[in-house]
Amino acid sequence: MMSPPKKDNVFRALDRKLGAVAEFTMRQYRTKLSTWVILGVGFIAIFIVVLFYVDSMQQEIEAIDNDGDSADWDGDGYPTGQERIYGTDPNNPDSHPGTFTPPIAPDAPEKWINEDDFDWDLSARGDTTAGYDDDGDCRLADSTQSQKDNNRNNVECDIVLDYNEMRGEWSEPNSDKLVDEDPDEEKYAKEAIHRAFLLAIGKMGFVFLLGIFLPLFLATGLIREEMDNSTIHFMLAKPIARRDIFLGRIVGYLGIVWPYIIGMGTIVGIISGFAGPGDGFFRFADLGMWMAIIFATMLATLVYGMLFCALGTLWKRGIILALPFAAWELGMAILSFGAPSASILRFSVIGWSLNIIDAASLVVWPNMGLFISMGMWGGGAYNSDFWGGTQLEGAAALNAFASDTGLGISPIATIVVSTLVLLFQAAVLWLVGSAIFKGKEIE
Amino acid sequence: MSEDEENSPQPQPQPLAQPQPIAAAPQLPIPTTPQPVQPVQPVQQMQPVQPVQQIQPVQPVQQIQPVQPVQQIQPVQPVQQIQPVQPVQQIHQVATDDVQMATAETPVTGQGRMDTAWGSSEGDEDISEMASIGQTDSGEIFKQNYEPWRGELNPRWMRNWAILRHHILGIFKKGHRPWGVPTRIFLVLVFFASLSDAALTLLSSLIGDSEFHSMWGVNRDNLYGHVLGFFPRNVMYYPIVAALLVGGVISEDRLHGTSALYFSRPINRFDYIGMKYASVAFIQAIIIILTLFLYYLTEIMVYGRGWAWIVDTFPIFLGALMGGILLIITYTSIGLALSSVSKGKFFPGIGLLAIILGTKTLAIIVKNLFDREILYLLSPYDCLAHVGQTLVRTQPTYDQYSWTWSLASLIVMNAIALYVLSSRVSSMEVTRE
Amino acid sequence: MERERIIQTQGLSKFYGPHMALENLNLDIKKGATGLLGPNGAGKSTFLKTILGLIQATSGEGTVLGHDIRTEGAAIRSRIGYMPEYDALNPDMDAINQVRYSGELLGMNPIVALQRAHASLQYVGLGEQRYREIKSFSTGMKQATKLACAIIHDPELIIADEPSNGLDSTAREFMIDTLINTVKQGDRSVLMASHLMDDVERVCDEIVLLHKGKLAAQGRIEDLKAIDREIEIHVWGGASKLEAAMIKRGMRVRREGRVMRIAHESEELTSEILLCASQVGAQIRRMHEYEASLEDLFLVIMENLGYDVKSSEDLFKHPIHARKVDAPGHMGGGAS
Amino acid sequence: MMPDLQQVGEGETQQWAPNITAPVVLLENVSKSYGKIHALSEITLALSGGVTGILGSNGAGKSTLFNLLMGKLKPSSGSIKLFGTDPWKNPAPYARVGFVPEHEKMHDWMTAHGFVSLFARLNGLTREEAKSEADRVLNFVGLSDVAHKQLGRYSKGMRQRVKIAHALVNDPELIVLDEPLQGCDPLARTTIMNVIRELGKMGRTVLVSSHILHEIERITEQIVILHNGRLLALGNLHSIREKMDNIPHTISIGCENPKELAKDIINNDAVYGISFPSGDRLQIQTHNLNAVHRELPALIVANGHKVSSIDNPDDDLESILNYLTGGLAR
Repeated sequence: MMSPPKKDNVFRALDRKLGAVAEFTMRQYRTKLSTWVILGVGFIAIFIVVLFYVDSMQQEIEAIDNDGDSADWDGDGYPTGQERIYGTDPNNPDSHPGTFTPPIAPDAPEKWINEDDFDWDLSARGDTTAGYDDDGDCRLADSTQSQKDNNRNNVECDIVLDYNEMRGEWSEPNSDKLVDEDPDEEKYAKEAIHRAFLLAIGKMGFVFLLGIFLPLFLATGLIREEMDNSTIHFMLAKPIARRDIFLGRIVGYLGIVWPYIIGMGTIVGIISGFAGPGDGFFRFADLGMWMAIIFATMLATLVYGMLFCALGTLWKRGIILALPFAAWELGMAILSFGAPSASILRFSVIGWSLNIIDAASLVVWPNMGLFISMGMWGGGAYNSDFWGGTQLEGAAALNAFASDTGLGISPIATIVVSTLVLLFQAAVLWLVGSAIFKGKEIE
Repeated sequence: MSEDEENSPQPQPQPLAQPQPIAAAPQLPIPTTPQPVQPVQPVQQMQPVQPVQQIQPVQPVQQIQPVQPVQQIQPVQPVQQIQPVQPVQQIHQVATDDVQMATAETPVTGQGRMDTAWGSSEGDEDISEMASIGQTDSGEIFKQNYEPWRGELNPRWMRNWAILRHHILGIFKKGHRPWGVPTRIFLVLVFFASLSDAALTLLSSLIGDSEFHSMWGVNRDNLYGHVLGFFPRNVMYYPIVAALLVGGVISEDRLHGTSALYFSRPINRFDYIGMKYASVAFIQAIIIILTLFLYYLTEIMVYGRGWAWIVDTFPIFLGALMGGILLIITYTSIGLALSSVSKGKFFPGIGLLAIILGTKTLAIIVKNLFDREILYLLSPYDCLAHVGQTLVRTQPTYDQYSWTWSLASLIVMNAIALYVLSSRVSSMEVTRE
Repeated sequence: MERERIIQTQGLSKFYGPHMALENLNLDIKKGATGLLGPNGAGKSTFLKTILGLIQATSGEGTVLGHDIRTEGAAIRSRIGYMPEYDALNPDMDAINQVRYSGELLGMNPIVALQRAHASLQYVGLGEQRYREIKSFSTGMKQATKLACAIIHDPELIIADEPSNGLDSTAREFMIDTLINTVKQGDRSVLMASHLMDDVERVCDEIVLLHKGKLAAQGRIEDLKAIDREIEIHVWGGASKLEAAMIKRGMRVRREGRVMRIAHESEELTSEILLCASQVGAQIRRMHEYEASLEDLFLVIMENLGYDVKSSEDLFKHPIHARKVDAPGHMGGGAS
Repeated sequence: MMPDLQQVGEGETQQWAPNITAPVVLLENVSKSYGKIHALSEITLALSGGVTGILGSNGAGKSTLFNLLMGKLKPSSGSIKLFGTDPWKNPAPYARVGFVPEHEKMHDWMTAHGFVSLFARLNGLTREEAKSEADRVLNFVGLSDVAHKQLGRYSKGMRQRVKIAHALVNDPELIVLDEPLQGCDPLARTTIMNVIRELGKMGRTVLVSSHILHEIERITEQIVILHNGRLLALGNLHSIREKMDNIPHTISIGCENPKELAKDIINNDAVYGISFPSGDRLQIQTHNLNAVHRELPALIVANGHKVSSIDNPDDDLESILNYLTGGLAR
């Protein structure tokens, strides 16, 4: 009376039990107010940061005359830098290039601000020299050889960059006097803030905040709430293995969380791509970073989802069990900024997830370390700012959020290894969680 | 429908219909002493003997009147008008006493003799009364006595007072709203911790060290600090106190259905919200405001401050008081709004902490990354601090921004919270569709 | 004797958007016990909420105990006792305190409320258990506590929503007895919504039957019942033969398993039944005049409204897909 | 690791080993205790086909029994077999089981149709099949016109009917109904009772529990009585009553002339007591109900008595339960 059942392909098969559980879970989330509250809070939190990022990108950063040569100390109308180039005495009002024949017109002081920007080959690694004296005040003809070569590397007017393999970082640049001493703050700061923002929002915003709190609030109750509401009875009385219920619930949860993360990442990525500094109208190079951030967050939500769902299954107050984990992961996240190679990080989830982002940042911005030390050096201490440092704006923030991968292997390998480890963690937690669920007596 | 269930006395037509008791099928346990006594007898659950003190003490005079009981003892007849008193069980009481007296001859304890003596000395009237009504139905057993009650119900303020009392007294003793034990312990701890500045003031007066006193005595910074400042209080104490308190206040009514208990009584939604709000705020006030008073009082007492000093410092004190009140109002509004949108007691508590601490964290990130201040607008705590600093006139943290923005932000937060609260409470159900 | 009316409505209607919950309801409920019946979703809850003054009727008016339901909701609610269908008790409180608090919420002062709480708990049979926490209570005890909460202020009208639902037979019996006692001895009115017709029949004299927000029937139970006389017999062995024999003798027989009902047409019916039984050798274990119950009444009314009882034929009318996939083939599953 | 693609409901701890001859439900010496509390002790039971009423007061162990059957609890000792397979950690047998839990909570946000089709899909149907199945069962329980309303807006009885619909969606062999009639209106109640009865007649195994003994009596005569976790009796309720021969049976006969009838009846050996509670009523005490009833019609007809009613007042579930549980399960 009935046609023989169609042969099941994978899709028809998935359309049944597992698919049904996953679809059910997604629809359940959609109808819950708390889901939207949590997702909305995440959205608002991320977007407040984005707002400030965009604002800071629009802001003018005041150009500082780091070496003080735009000032006209003697009041003859010629900035110090111009006088120095022409060999007149900057402190003598009677000595200025206007006395030359033909007289040389005085430069506008602005010309002597940010006039000696960085000229570093950022692909360098190991002992190398860089830098070019754009304004020519180092290469003055009347300077002696030793004046031109303070760092005694037998190259006039250069900067020695020394990469310390042991510590894995660049040591303080050893510069000849008056080389690259008046960098363009705005150019550096925007780039640095942009990078710092990407790293900060990727690591703290996405991987930590979204990656832990979304699972904490959404996944802990996946099984537990059903058990508490005793609605699980309906599902358990059907021919579906509890392991599959567990998996189906997680898949449904990911069906809500992953699109959310991808959407958020894409939107923030596009905004930052347009708003970010650079010559082009869009920073295509950063897309790699955003892919890494989204990918790392997806993996983090997967692993934490499994973990918190298992904890929720284990005990009625699973969220109490989950909170110490969240605290531990926060500690690990903070630790990873300072000591990315600490072996204790290998026992966390966030350590591996952040590794992916760090590795991606090294791929996208290959000379991150040099870039940071450039900003920390900031042109030498000739005209220190108010606090006595020469650090450029943004360098400290970038320094705080950037870190090495910590595995000691190439960035691509780091991404692969971290991904595999996270997937392995997820699989183990799935087995553990479904074993707990399977052995649970439910009244 | 199989129509052929034949003469088999078994009702089930299908072959496997009968349960098959397998090997170890149990013997039918036949009760050894069957008791075909009238089984449907709810009597034993009822206490026929009413404790004397339960009798309405309202108009005891009328109870002696022998006439009324006679017409009331008719057990079947529905009493037309409710009699002000209920002599029914009064009579009944006498009757049972009498029966007990007659049958209980065995006990020879002193107590028994006393009972007998008591019964005989005062029994004359009762027996005569019994006799007069006994003809109607002396053998009547009252399973249940419906006790009418003719008291007056107090007006609205009394009902509201009941809600308030129920919630506040629950902190101190059993029988009222059951607050969790951790909550109560934490409240006590915070109360004493909040008294630490009063204690240190006391200590400084005992030592007589003026430097010590300048650290802990009453001054602008310390008054501000008592309410809003100092690290453990602003992050740990008061937000957690608020979180613990608001947790289940409304959400548990929803969870347990006890909202029906309120709304099926003459309590309107406004009173319900208002009293819940007031009780939560009051408990917080005990901790924050009361300790502030005690602190101020300690200073006056132990240093013998005169009127001049009081007049000098009173504006500061008032400022701190206002700050505290603002704090209580804000935390309560936000917390109750969260409580009204959820069903458990964890979500509102964690949510309140997340709002207070989360906005702070977010603002710190923004400050570090972009060097912009948004705390004074975003975080409830920092808004309060900003306004509080202005009220107490201490050194403001956000001196480049006007405190009115913070105040406006506070008002917006409260308004949103109260709107959520009222709209959610007005949709709470009594019955279910 | 005209008894006083406690609930009256005229043209009461309530719409939720386009959905009509109550339509033009004219009710007249008198003092005493009244059953509020209706199939699931008939609008009983809406009706109860309306007369409690908790929701505003779209149109129409009504009074409860002389108070207008549109304006005097609070006054109504302080004179009635409402016993909700769902759990409405704080599981962490003692029964005595819960009941006392419910009295205080009405405006009783705490001392009086405590006395009344003792009395009402005693009355509902929880005298011994009143100091126990409610979470340790069984369903029956919870229901009793809810009733105690409702009667603490000795209301003139008790509205009980499904008071006996989910109770085992002991508790149910007691709940029904208590309600009867409240009406008979206490001279109070009870409006009882229930699906258990036996209980309604025992407690109530009158019923109101709602259907889709409209009044389907109202009146005394006895008056409403059809007087279709039948003899019901329970047969042990040889039921089919007996049935055949009786039909042969011209009796009208309805049969359900071992139970048969025969239309009571002649005075000699019982003798004829016994004669048939003796001929075919069937045992008649029971034989009595069958009295229509409230449940029959309900079904008849619903049948008149176009709803009937379904049978398994309706269930298996259409092909069933489930058979295809239900179990491994060797279990008889697989293809149907 | 892969999801159950074959839809055979493979066993997780043991292979699916069907045994067609095995009883549908088989419990052997099953005990279940929580700490000190013995919820069930030494239950042995085999059921195949037909409707069985599970009786017992609150706390008698009915819910524990159902939870054990549905694999939610692990028996402390003994073995449970559904279709010859242990259900603990093994969902395979549920392909042929429908279960109506007692709990009232449901997914309030779902529509009835969504709810039923979800569980049809969990039974291994595809989306389309599940939809048509859901239509079928919802139509049957009389909810098709409100099938797309949210469950949260349903009344208790409607929810109960949705639960029953969801249990019937896979056309189960074994149907377990825990308090199925709670909150249903008489129409639904009668429909559900009819269906239970008819499913039983079709050879399906149906387990029903209810607090309301009349309902059980209307559905089935085959009962299992649990009390304090023990099995007190099982089988046909009339047979059980007859086995309780230390409690005399009473037959109450209403007739015009009871004294005359008594004279005729006293000759029957099985009768050992006769009383006249009222002028038109005769009560016979006997140990052998069968023997008396076999003679009774002929005797009445032969002697021309006018009998208006015959009754066995203590041959009903309530009395049996009462006798067996010593008056505790009234």
